[in-house]
Parts: sequence; C-alpha cells; structure tokens
Amino acid sequence: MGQGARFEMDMELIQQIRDKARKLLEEGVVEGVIGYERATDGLTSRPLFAYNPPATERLIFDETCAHNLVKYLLDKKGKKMAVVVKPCDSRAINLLLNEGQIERDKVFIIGVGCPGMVETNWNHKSETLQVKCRSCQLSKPLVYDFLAGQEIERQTEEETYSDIAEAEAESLTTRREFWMEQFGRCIRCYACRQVCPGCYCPVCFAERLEPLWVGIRIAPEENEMWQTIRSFHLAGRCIGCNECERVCPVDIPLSLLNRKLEKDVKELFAFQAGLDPEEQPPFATFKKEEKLEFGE
Amino acid sequence: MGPESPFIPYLATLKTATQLTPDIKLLSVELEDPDVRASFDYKPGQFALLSAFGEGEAPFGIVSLPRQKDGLEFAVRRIGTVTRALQELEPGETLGVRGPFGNYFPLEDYMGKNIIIIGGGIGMAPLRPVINRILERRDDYGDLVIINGARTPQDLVFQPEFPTWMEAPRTRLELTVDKGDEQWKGRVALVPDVVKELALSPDNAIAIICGPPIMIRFTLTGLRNLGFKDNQIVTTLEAKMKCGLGKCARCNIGENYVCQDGPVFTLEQISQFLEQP
Amino acid sequence: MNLFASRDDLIRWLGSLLQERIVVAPVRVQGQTMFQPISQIEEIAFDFDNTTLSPKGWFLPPTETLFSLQRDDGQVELVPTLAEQDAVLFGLHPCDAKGIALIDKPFLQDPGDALYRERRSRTTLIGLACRQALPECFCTSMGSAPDDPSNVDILLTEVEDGYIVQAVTEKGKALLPKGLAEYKGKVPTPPKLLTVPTKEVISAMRELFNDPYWEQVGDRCLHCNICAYVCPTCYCFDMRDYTDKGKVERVRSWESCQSPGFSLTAGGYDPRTTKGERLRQRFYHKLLYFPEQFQDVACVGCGRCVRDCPVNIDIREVISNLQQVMEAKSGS
Amino acid sequence: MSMEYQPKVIGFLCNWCSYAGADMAGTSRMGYPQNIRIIRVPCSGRVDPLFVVKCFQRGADGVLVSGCHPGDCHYTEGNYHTRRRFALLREFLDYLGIAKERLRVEWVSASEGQRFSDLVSDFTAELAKLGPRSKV
Repeated sequence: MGQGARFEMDMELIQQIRDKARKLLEEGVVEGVIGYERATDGLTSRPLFAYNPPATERLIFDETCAHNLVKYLLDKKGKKMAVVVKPCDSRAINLLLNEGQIERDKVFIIGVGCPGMVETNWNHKSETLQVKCRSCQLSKPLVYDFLAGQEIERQTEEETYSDIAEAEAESLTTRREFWMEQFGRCIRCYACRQVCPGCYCPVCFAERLEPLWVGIRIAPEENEMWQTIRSFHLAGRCIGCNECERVCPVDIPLSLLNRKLEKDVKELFAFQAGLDPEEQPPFATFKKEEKLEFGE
Repeated sequence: MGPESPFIPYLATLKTATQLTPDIKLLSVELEDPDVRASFDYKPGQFALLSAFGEGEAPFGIVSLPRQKDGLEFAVRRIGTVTRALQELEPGETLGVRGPFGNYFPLEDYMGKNIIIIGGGIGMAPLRPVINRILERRDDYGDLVIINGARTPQDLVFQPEFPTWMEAPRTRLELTVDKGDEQWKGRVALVPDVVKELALSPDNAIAIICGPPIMIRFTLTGLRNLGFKDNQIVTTLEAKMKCGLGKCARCNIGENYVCQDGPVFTLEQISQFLEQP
Repeated sequence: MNLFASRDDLIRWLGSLLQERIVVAPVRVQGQTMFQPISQIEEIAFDFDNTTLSPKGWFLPPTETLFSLQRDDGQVELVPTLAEQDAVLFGLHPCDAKGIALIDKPFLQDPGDALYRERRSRTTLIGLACRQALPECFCTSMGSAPDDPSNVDILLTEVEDGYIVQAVTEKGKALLPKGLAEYKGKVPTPPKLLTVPTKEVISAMRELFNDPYWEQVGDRCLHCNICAYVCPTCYCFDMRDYTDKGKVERVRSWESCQSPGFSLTAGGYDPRTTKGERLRQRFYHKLLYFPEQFQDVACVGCGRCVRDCPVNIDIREVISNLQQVMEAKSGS
Repeated sequence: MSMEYQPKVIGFLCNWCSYAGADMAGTSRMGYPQNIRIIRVPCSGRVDPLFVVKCFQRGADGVLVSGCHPGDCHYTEGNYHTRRRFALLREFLDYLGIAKERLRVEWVSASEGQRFSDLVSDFTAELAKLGPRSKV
C-alpha cells in the first residue's frame, strides 16, 4: 500500500496556495483561480472558482482533492486563469498544449506535490489510495509556475498492469460476458466524457445523427458502441487521471479500458500521454520500418 | 398504449411535392383516415409534427388553410435527417402527422386593422396561411403589406403565389434579397432596412414577423423606432420541440411551453418571459 | 387499520405475487441497489440505504419502443407497445412514490400518455417507510416524509420481527394477503431530518433569473446527465426512429436539459449557450416552472443528485444560497 | 457451402491497390467467396476504427481492412497510420471479447488478384470455424 506523507489538512501548504491565489488576483495576473474547497458533506472536496481575493480563503488541499481541474480551462479560453494542478493533472496540461487547446501563457499553474488521493464517495472518505495513486511515481507536477509546499517522493510499486494481465488471461467468452454486463449497466449520462480532459469535440460522435453511430437507445449494444469508441479515442491520449471511473454513477471499471490501451500503446509505440507536450502522440505519426504484427 | 395515444401519428399519404426553392419543398399531404381528415381542424399559426418513418419527427407550421381541398401543406427546408427524409418521399408514400398543436394567430382580433407581414426565408412559411386567409376575407382587414426577404432571389419562398398577392386589393408585396444576381431587378437590402425604408405607420396596425432570430431582432428595433408598441408585434417562436404535448419540456422557455402556450406570441408577452428565447 | 406481517409472511406473500405478476424490487448489483424485475424472492435486497436510480424507470424506462411500423404489401400499420402485465413495485421509499406522483401530472394531463397510464394502472406500489435518514435526505422540506403513505397503495414499516402493513388504497387492499393480524404495537417514530428553507425560494427564483449566481454555480458543472437520470422527478425525454432491427421503431429515451443540443433548434439557434444558462434551467424547471404549472415543487428531497454529482452541486445549498442572495439584494 | 452458417464479412478496400486487386480477381475468373461485402475507400488510412466497431455491432462476423503494401501508398503514408490504428484496435477488441482473428489487415496490390482471392477464402473459412459472432 503506497503511503507517502499522509496528512489530513497540511495547513502550511494550504496557506501557501491561498496566499499565492490572493496575490495573483490582487495583482490582476489572472482573472480567476480554479482550486478546491470543502464540499457540503464537510468531508470531501469540490472544485472552486475564486474570482476575488476573499474567495481564496476557501481554498483547501487534502487527500480528497481528486478532481482534475485542467479541463475547466477549456471553458475559459482567452481568459488568463490560475489552476491548482497535481502531478497527474499536469499531464493533462501537456496533452492540451500538445493538441493546441490551451495557450501556455494563458495559464498560471499552481503546482502541488501529491501524497496520493484516497477513494471517496459522497459523505465517505476511505483510507485506501486510488488505483492510479498506488503506482504514481511523480513527486511534483511536470510543469508549473509556482510549487506550493514541496516535492513528495512517492514510495510506490511499479505499474505492472497486473489486473489487466489477469483480464487478458481470461477466456474470450468470459471477457465478452464481463464487458457486456458492465456496458449493460451504463445509463449514458456521459459523465465519463464530460469530465475527461481529452474529450472536447464540439460534436461528439455519439451526438451525430448522420451517420447514426450510436443513437439514443440506452441499451447494451449502443452502450458497447459508445464505451468502445470513447475509450479508443483516448488511446495514446489518456493521461490516467481516472476521473471517468470516479464519476461513473453505476461504477463501471473504466480504468480497465483506459489502462489496457495505455499498456498496449507503451508496448507497441513506447509512448505515454502527457509527459512531453512536444512529443507527437502515436496516431499522429509512424515509423516506416515498424511491422506491428502485419508482416510488413 | 391504446389507439388514442397522443404519440401515435395519423397516417398520411404524400400527394404532391413541389420544389419552392433549392432547399425548400412544399409537401401536400392527405390524412388517410376519412374521420381524422374530417375532424382535423386547425387555424393559421398552428403546427404539426411530421414523421418521416425511419428517421424521426419534427415540427412544421401548417401552411395551408383549413378545408383547402388538396389537404394539409407543409414547407420543409432540408436541414437535417428528418427533413431530408421528408423531401425524399415520393408521392403516394406514407408519412405520419401528429397535431394540430399550439395556439394560432388571433386573426379575428386583427379585423379592420392594417396588417404588415414580414417573413425571412423559410420564416415566410407560417405566414402564408395568414396572408391567404386575409385575401380570402379581404374586406375584413385594412391595408396589407407583405415584406418577403431571402438570401438570394431563388430562395424567395412561395414565388408562384406572388402574382395573386400583388394583384390583391389594397395589398403591397415588397420583395428583397441579401444578395441579387444578374436577372434580379428588385431590391437588394436586408429586411430590417426595408422596414425602415417603407416607414410603415403603426396606427391601427399589427406586424407579424417570422424568420431567423437575427432578422427578428433588428426588425423589432426598426418597428419600435417607427412607433410600433410591443402588443402590436406578433411572432411565432422557433423552439426545439419533440412531443408537442407539453411533456418532454424541450420547448420549455421560461415558464412557457412553446408547443402549448405558443408558438404565436406578441412581443409584449415575450418581453415578460423570464428567459428570453 | 394497521396489520402485521412477519418476515416470513412478507416473503410468502411476495412469492405468491411473483407467480401471477411481475415483481420489481431493489436488487444488489455490483455493490449498488437497483430496482429490477426479479425472478426469485431471494434476489430482493431488504436492507438498503437508497437505490442508485429511482423507480421512475419502471414507468418511464431509460429506453422504450413507443410503436413499431409494420409494412405488409405497401399498407403501413403502426403497432403501439402495450403494457400487458400486472406488476408490483416493491420497496420504494415515500420520496420516490411522491416522485412518481409528480411525474403523473405532466404525463397524465390531457392528452395523457396512454402507455404510461397503462403501466401506472397495472402496477401496485408497495412502499417501505424509512427507518433512518441519510445525510443527504431532505424529504420533509419538500412535502414528503419518511413515513408518508399518500402516494403508495400499501405502506410497510419495519419493526423488530416483521412489518406493519398499512393498506392505503383499494388497489392495495385487494392485493393484501388474507389473515394478517391487526398490529396493536407502537408505530416507530420516523427519523428527524434537517430542514431546508424552501418557502421563500419560489419568489426568490422569480427575482434571480438574471443573477450572476447561476454563472458562478455553472462554472464547476460538467453538464453530464447524472443529476437528471438519478432524479425521481426528472422526466425529459428524446424520441427518434430506428430501422436496425429489420423494422421501423419509434424509440423514446431519457434526455436531460444539461445535454449539448437539448434546446438547439434546426436553424442552429440555441437559447441556452452558456454553462450557467443550461444549469439554471434544471433548477428553474424544478423550483419555479413546474410549481407554477402543477402547484408542487418538482423535487422530493431524495438526495440522489446531492450524492452523485461529481462536483457537488447540492440543490439544498442552491436553495439556501438563493435566499442569502435575496436577503443581500433586499437588505442592501 | 450448404445452408449452414455463412459468415458475413465486411471488406474495406483501398481504391488504388486492394480494390483493383479484387477487380482483377473477378475479371480473371479467380473469384472469391461472396461472403465479403466490399466497401471502397480512397485509402486504408480512411478506415476509421469507428467503422470497424460499428460493423461488429451491427452483426458482421469478420472485417477486412486492406490497402497497398506499406511504401506503395498512393498518398505515401496512409497505410502507415492504418498499421498503427488497427494493431491497437485488434488487441483492444480481443480484450473486449471480440476475437482478434475477426479483424484482419492485409496488404494487397493491384496485381495480386490471386492473393486477394485466396485471402478472402482463407478468412471466410477461418470465420466459419470461429462460428457466428453471437457465439463470440
């Protein structure tokens, strides 16, 4: 079990975030600061948009601040915003920079070292670290303008994709039945799309009527079409923040889809999303000499 | 769901489909069941939901007059899957009709008044039955001014009826296009500018407008500048609709359901809407 | 008159009902509780806090075929879907029952939805009073209560070794098992809930339509459909035709005002483009438009949206914030 | 083949090489099983994974994506992208329970009519062994 410095409320770190946010607003460097504040259950946290110095007093940071706030930048294009960014979230910054969705000079990144987020639900905070945090090696965000607090070395075990290997070892029929059962429970609330920093198409393929790729039926076949293509559109782009799985109201294990693609992309193309904003993602480039099991 | 379910359309047969403009077709449709045909009574301004079976349903203003011998008429502009399917129907094929829905233009209240009809592009469609009803009972109404605008000359809707409109007594037809072409001899101007140019008098007058929101917005200011009060300006709102029965809440703009409380509203009513359409 | 049924009486009774009609009950699915038709009594989960989705899905399913089109030698015939089976909806809490009663208003209002009406008349509601409240519950502030019998046909209240059985309607009485003894014991007091001040909210809503508050709340909203799909009183739907199963079907599915394009018109115009405008529609439909049209607030205080919103947009907080904004406005 | 199970195969053939190859197989009477329904695409790079997944969802038993040999692409790099996309998609579909053998990517030039004919026969036979998609 990865541990790292477990802390409920590191007031010293929080004060640094609040002071920085207040200064940025007072000096007019940014129009708003996107961070976290306590949720109405008094236990977990939720995103906060602070537009004036007094609001910055509500900023907090603890092990329940799992939300990836980077996607909100897409709604504030053209405005200079500050955003609190954990190491995993910073990969979303690199992704959106690489895909030309945000301008680096329009974002002031308040980086934080991260002890690992715990699994939370409404009104419930568990002790167990989220799956993504158990193998996270990042001691601080890959990109930031200001680091609140200090780096936190993560004593975590290597990501071995053991759960994915287990699933791959199952028989074809077992896998088929497993996924059709999972997809059968999907209610197509599209929270997985709305929360994902990589999902920003003006008209999603699932909304298209001509041709009708998915359609409005909330049924296993249509759900399979939706989930298969949604996750494949993130192949080589998913930065592993795992927000899709966290927000799913019917608890579909979406990370089993994302991390399978993440594993294969590493093996086939030696690439991992969001580490370097300049590096070309796998489907945007190729190597002439690679054979990739097709003989030529 | 017994036969009386409001979601089941009446079956209807396409009788004729005439191309009015490059992307607008006039569909003339006859309800198959004679009892339904007899009881399907409607007024200018009401709409129906047409079903292109296999694609879906969409709302269209009824552009014919009731008791017109050749059935119900709808002007369908090709803009999506349902409209494409409706335009591809061959005469004799089956489609679905649900309705009539919504309120209507209170033409009885306009008796004796001068009527100004301002239509932009396909916006002319719901206004056609109003014009034809006024021409049918010409003496009941004052002067009739029709301003019909479109992007280009061939986009002007209901051209075959322009001669009848022009020759009708105390009636003026003002055509305008955003962009003319070589044959076009008429006016090239935006509808709001034509309203300003004609300097129509608001005395004892009612203005009925329908068209793209941008045209309506600028025309409204034009009319207000000419002294028209908000209760003298009437429009039919274009809103997203699905059921037409006040259930699916798609057309819920402010506290109104456009499919039931509208689509015809005076500007005065709209200005009191909590949510501006 | 309250009767008493032991746990075994209840199991036997539900078992006999299962022989002759569909029984929809809370079932444990992957760590959550869902209302589902059951094949045997053992599947029923008797001890659950709250289900993930509300039981409205039995009357307005996520997806259903309204009618299918049969073409024989050119003659077209529309075959409507019929609700042909009697059913029992077991284990719904009073708040969910009120949710169904609220959805009845638009769906049964003339011209009523025949399929919905058929399902309602063929289904008997056996409610389960709440013995304890969850932190997100606020039904008493929304005109319901943990032991409110008014929208069910039979209300069960769990006591030590069984259930108090209260037949509320004739329909419920007709289904009761014979030979239940009268219950003379104490009726347990319902749990206390914190109240949400809702009286002034409707007048506040009228005033605050253009208040920047909505853009502020809208900032963090993801515009997914979770709140609408878990909600017992959200009933918006979409309709489209399908031809993929060899015949033409008109399908009706859940839709939410938060979806992109919900109010987008064919001409490309959309009255709600900003995040705040779209989120505002959810609260205005529930707390102003529906009450104005049907004289009742379209929220039963079940707390599901509070529990499942990924960014904690909490309707109780919104309601109290509105009043604070009103006080600030009138005070200043 | 008698009335027993006939696999339904969808073939996306690039216009410049594979479609021409299939044409050649037809004109020179080599023939190939009619289980395959051919969809002509400008380049194998045009084939979107969405098309392939939609084919499976609508009941296809097998999908063939065929283009020019890498290096011969009329648009110089179309098939390089095809290679990457479907190497990943095959693994992913297999993971989701759609046998990887049901999706084939083959390079067929305009002159390889015989190769195309053999390829379709071999693919159809393999799919017949695998059985209908409903049985995974």
